[in-house]
Amino acid sequence: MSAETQGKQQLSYIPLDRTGLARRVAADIPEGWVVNLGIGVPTLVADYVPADREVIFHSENGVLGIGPKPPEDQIERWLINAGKQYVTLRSGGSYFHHADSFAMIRGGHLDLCVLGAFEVSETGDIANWTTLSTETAPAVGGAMDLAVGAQRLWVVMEHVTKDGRPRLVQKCSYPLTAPQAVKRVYTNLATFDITQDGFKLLDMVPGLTLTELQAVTEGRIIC
Amino acid sequence: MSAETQGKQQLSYIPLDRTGLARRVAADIPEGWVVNLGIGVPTLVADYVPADREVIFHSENGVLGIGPKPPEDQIERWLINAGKQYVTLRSGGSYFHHADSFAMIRGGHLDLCVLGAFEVSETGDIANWTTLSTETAPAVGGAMDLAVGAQRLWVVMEHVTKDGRPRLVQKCSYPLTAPQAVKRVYTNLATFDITQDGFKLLDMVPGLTLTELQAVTEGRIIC
Amino acid sequence: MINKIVRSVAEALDGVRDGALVLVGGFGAVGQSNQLLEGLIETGVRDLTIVANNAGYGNVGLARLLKLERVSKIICSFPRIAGSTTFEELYKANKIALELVPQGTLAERIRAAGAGIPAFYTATGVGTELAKGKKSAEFDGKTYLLETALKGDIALIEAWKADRWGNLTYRQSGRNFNPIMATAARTTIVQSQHIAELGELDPETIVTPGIFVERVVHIPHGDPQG
Amino acid sequence: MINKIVRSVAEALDGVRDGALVLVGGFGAVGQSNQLLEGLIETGVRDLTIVANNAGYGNVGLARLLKLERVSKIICSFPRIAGSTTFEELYKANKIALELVPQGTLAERIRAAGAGIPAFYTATGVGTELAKGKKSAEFDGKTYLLETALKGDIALIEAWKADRWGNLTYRQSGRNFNPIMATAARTTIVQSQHIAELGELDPETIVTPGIFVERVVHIPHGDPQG
Repeated sequence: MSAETQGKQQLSYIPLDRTGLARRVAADIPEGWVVNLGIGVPTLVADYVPADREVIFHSENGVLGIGPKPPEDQIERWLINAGKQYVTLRSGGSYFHHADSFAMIRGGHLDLCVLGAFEVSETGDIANWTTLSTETAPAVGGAMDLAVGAQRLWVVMEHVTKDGRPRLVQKCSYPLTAPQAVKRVYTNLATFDITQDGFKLLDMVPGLTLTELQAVTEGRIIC
Repeated sequence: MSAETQGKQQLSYIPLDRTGLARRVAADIPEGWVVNLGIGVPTLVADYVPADREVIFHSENGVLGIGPKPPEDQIERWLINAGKQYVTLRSGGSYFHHADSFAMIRGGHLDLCVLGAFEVSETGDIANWTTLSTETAPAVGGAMDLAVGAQRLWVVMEHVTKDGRPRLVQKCSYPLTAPQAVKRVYTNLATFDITQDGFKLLDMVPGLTLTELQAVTEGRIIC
Repeated sequence: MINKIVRSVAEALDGVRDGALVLVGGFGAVGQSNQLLEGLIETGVRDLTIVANNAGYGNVGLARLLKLERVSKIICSFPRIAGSTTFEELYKANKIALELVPQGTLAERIRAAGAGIPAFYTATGVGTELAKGKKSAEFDGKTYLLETALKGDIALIEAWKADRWGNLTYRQSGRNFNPIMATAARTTIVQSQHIAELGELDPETIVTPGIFVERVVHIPHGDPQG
Repeated sequence: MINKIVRSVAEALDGVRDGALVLVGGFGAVGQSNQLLEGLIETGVRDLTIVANNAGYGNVGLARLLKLERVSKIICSFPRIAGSTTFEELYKANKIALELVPQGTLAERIRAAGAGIPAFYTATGVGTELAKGKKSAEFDGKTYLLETALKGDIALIEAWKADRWGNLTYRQSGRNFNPIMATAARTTIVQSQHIAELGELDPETIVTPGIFVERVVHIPHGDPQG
C-alpha cells in the first residue's frame, strides 16, 4: 500500500474547501437580511447567495447594497468595499459616511456579520485581531464594533491551525475581539451553534465521525 | 402744561422700537458669520442685514442659508424656520436633520446666536425659558443648546419689564437657561458687553444719561 | 423580493400595543405623519408615551391623539399645540406627564438610540433646573450632563419618496426629526408622499437607507396642513 | 462675499504648525487628500499627530509623510500601508507612537468632537485589551466603555464638488471619514475635484454644509491612485 493510498484511507471524509465553506454559510442567509462580510472567506459568501434572493450587503466604508465584482473593463475606482476590492452597487443601494455606517453596526441594524477568526471559545468569545506577533503592529479595523453590534455574529474558519491545534477552544489564547459574541461557527469540518452548554453540532462533512471531530476540538461538543 | 407734554419733557430720550433694536443688532454682524436668530425681535434682525453682506442664517429645524420672507403667492409650505414662519432658501443653502442641526449648534459651529430673554445677570446668566407661571406648561425648545453652543450669545430685550422692573439684574429671579453664557445685551436703551466687572456700556440712545440708565438697571454698569 | 410597502395604514400599524413608546417626527406642521397618527387613533391603543418636538399641530394627528387621552406621557422640548389648548388642559388636570428635554438633547438622545450609544455627555442644561437628578462629569475642566438614549418601540415618519427597500428622501424642512427617529425604533413605519421604483432614488442622495425602515405606506396627502 | 476658495495648496495650508493634530480622510485609496498631504510635506511641519483609518496608501500623501518621519503619533484602526513596510519599520524602531482605536469608535469620537459631545459610551472593546485604562459604566445591566471626543487642529478632506461657501458633495465610497472629519477640526481644508457655482449644488443633496469648512482648493486629480 503506497503512502498516498494510506493517507486517503485514513481520511474517510473530505474537508470543505474555501468555496465549499462560503457556499455552506450562504445557504443559511435568508432573503431580506442585511449582512456585513469580513475579509477573506466571509467575502466569498456573497458569491453563493442566489441572485434572486435579495440579501443586502453592508460595508463599513459607507456602502449598503453591494453587488457582484465588476468585470475588469467596468471597474469604478471610487467604489470599494472594506477589503479595498472593487465592487458594484445594486439598485436600491446607498452611500453614507463612516459615523452613519457604524451607527448601523453599533445600533444593531445588521442582521448578521460573518467574520474570520483565529479562535472561538465555547462561551462564544472571539479572537481575530492580533496574534501578538512582534512582526507586525496590531490592527483591529471594524472587527470589535461588528462583533458587538450585529444581531448575530457567525464565524467562518479552518477547524484547526496549520500545525493541527484546535481553533475551537475552551478559552482563547489570543487577545479577544469580543467576549460572548459568537452565535455560530462554520468550519471546514462542521457547523456549530454556541450554546450555554458548549459547541452544539448542527452538521458535519460526510464520513467524519463525532470521535474524529472531538479529537480536533478543544471545547465540548454537544449533539 | 398738559400731562402729555409733561411726559415728553420728562423723557429726554427716545427708546428704540422693535425695528430700531433689530437694526442696531444687525449693524454688528459682519459678513461671513453663521447666525441663529431666536423667535421675536431676534428674527427681525435678518431684515436689517444688507443683502450684499453675506450672513448665513441657521434654523434649528435643519436649514442653513435662510433668505427673506417669501411673497404671499410664492410661499413654499415645506420650508419654515424654527418660529414656524414661511421662509426662503438662499443660493448656497442646505437641508439636514435635527441631530446634524444641533451638532452645528453644540459643536460650536455658529458664530452667533441672538436670543430674547426675561433677564440677564451681570455674570452673563440668561433666563428666557420659563416664568414659572402656573398658566402654561414649561417649554424650552432649543434655547439651552443655543445658549451653551454658539461661539457668542447676544441677548435682545426691553430694558425693563412692563411694570418697570430691571431685566439687567445681579442675579436672575427666573430659572436659568444657561449660566455665564451671554456676551452682549442689546436693550431698547443701551448696549452692554458682559465682562468680569459687570455690564460694560457700549452705547446708549441719545439724550439718555448714565444716571437714568443706572436707575433702571440692577446690575453694575461700568464705562 | 424585499418589499416593505404595505397597502394600508392599518397594515402599517399592525401589532402596535398599549403602552408603546412612539417616536413622532415633524416640526411645526411640516413632516408630520398625520395619517399614521389618525390610524393609530383608529387602532384604539392607549397609555402611549410620545416623543415629539411639539405636542401636535392643529386638530389632527398628534393633537387629536392627545385630546382623546391616549397619551400618558410626552417627552418633548416645546409642549405646545399651535392654536389649541388641549395640551395645557391635560397638563393642568394632571392627565399627562411631561418630560421636558432641550431640543438638541432630544435629537441627540434619539440619534444615540439609533447608533447604539447608551449615553453621552452634553453641556446643554448644566446649571439649570433641567439638570436636576442627572449625573455630571468634568472634561477639560468643564462640566457636562450625562444623557441617555431614547429608543422607541415604533417611529412614525413622513417621507417625500420611498422605495420597496425602505430608502427615503425628504422635502426641505420636512426632514427635521424624521431621519433620526427612523433609526431609533424597533419598528419604523413610514408614510410617503411618493413611491419610487427600486433604483430610481440616487444612491448619493438617499437620506434614510432602507436598513432603518420596516414598513412604508403610500399617502399622497399634499402640502403640510396648518 | 464669502469665498472660501483659495488659489493654491500652499495658501490652503497656511498657518499649519509643528505638533498639530491632523485629521486625514480617506479609506483605502479612495477619498484621500493626497495633494494636501504632499503640500503638508512641503511646509516642513513635523511632530504631527495623525488621525486616519489606515497609515496611508501607496507611496504618496500620508505614506510619504510617515516615511519622512514627520509624524510622532498615529491614531487609527488599521495601521497598515498597502504595499509598503514604512509604518512597520517606524513602529518597530519606536519612531512612531500608535493609539489603536476600533474603527467605529474612531468614527464616533470624531463625530462627537464635531457635535460638541465630549464623551460617550460604547459596547465596542468591552472585555478586550483595548479597554485597558478606560472608564466603564453599566446601562440596563450591560457594560460600556467611556470614549472621548477626538478634535483636530486641521482636517484634510477630499471632496467631489465644492462651492465658495464650502458646501461639499462626495463620490461613492469617497465619502467615508471625510464628512465627519470636516466637522471636527478647528480649520477644515478641502481639496475638491470640481468647483461648483453657488446654488449649483442641490440643497437636498449637500453632504457637508459649508459651515464646517474653512478653505477649499481646486485639485482635479482624477481617479484614486493605487
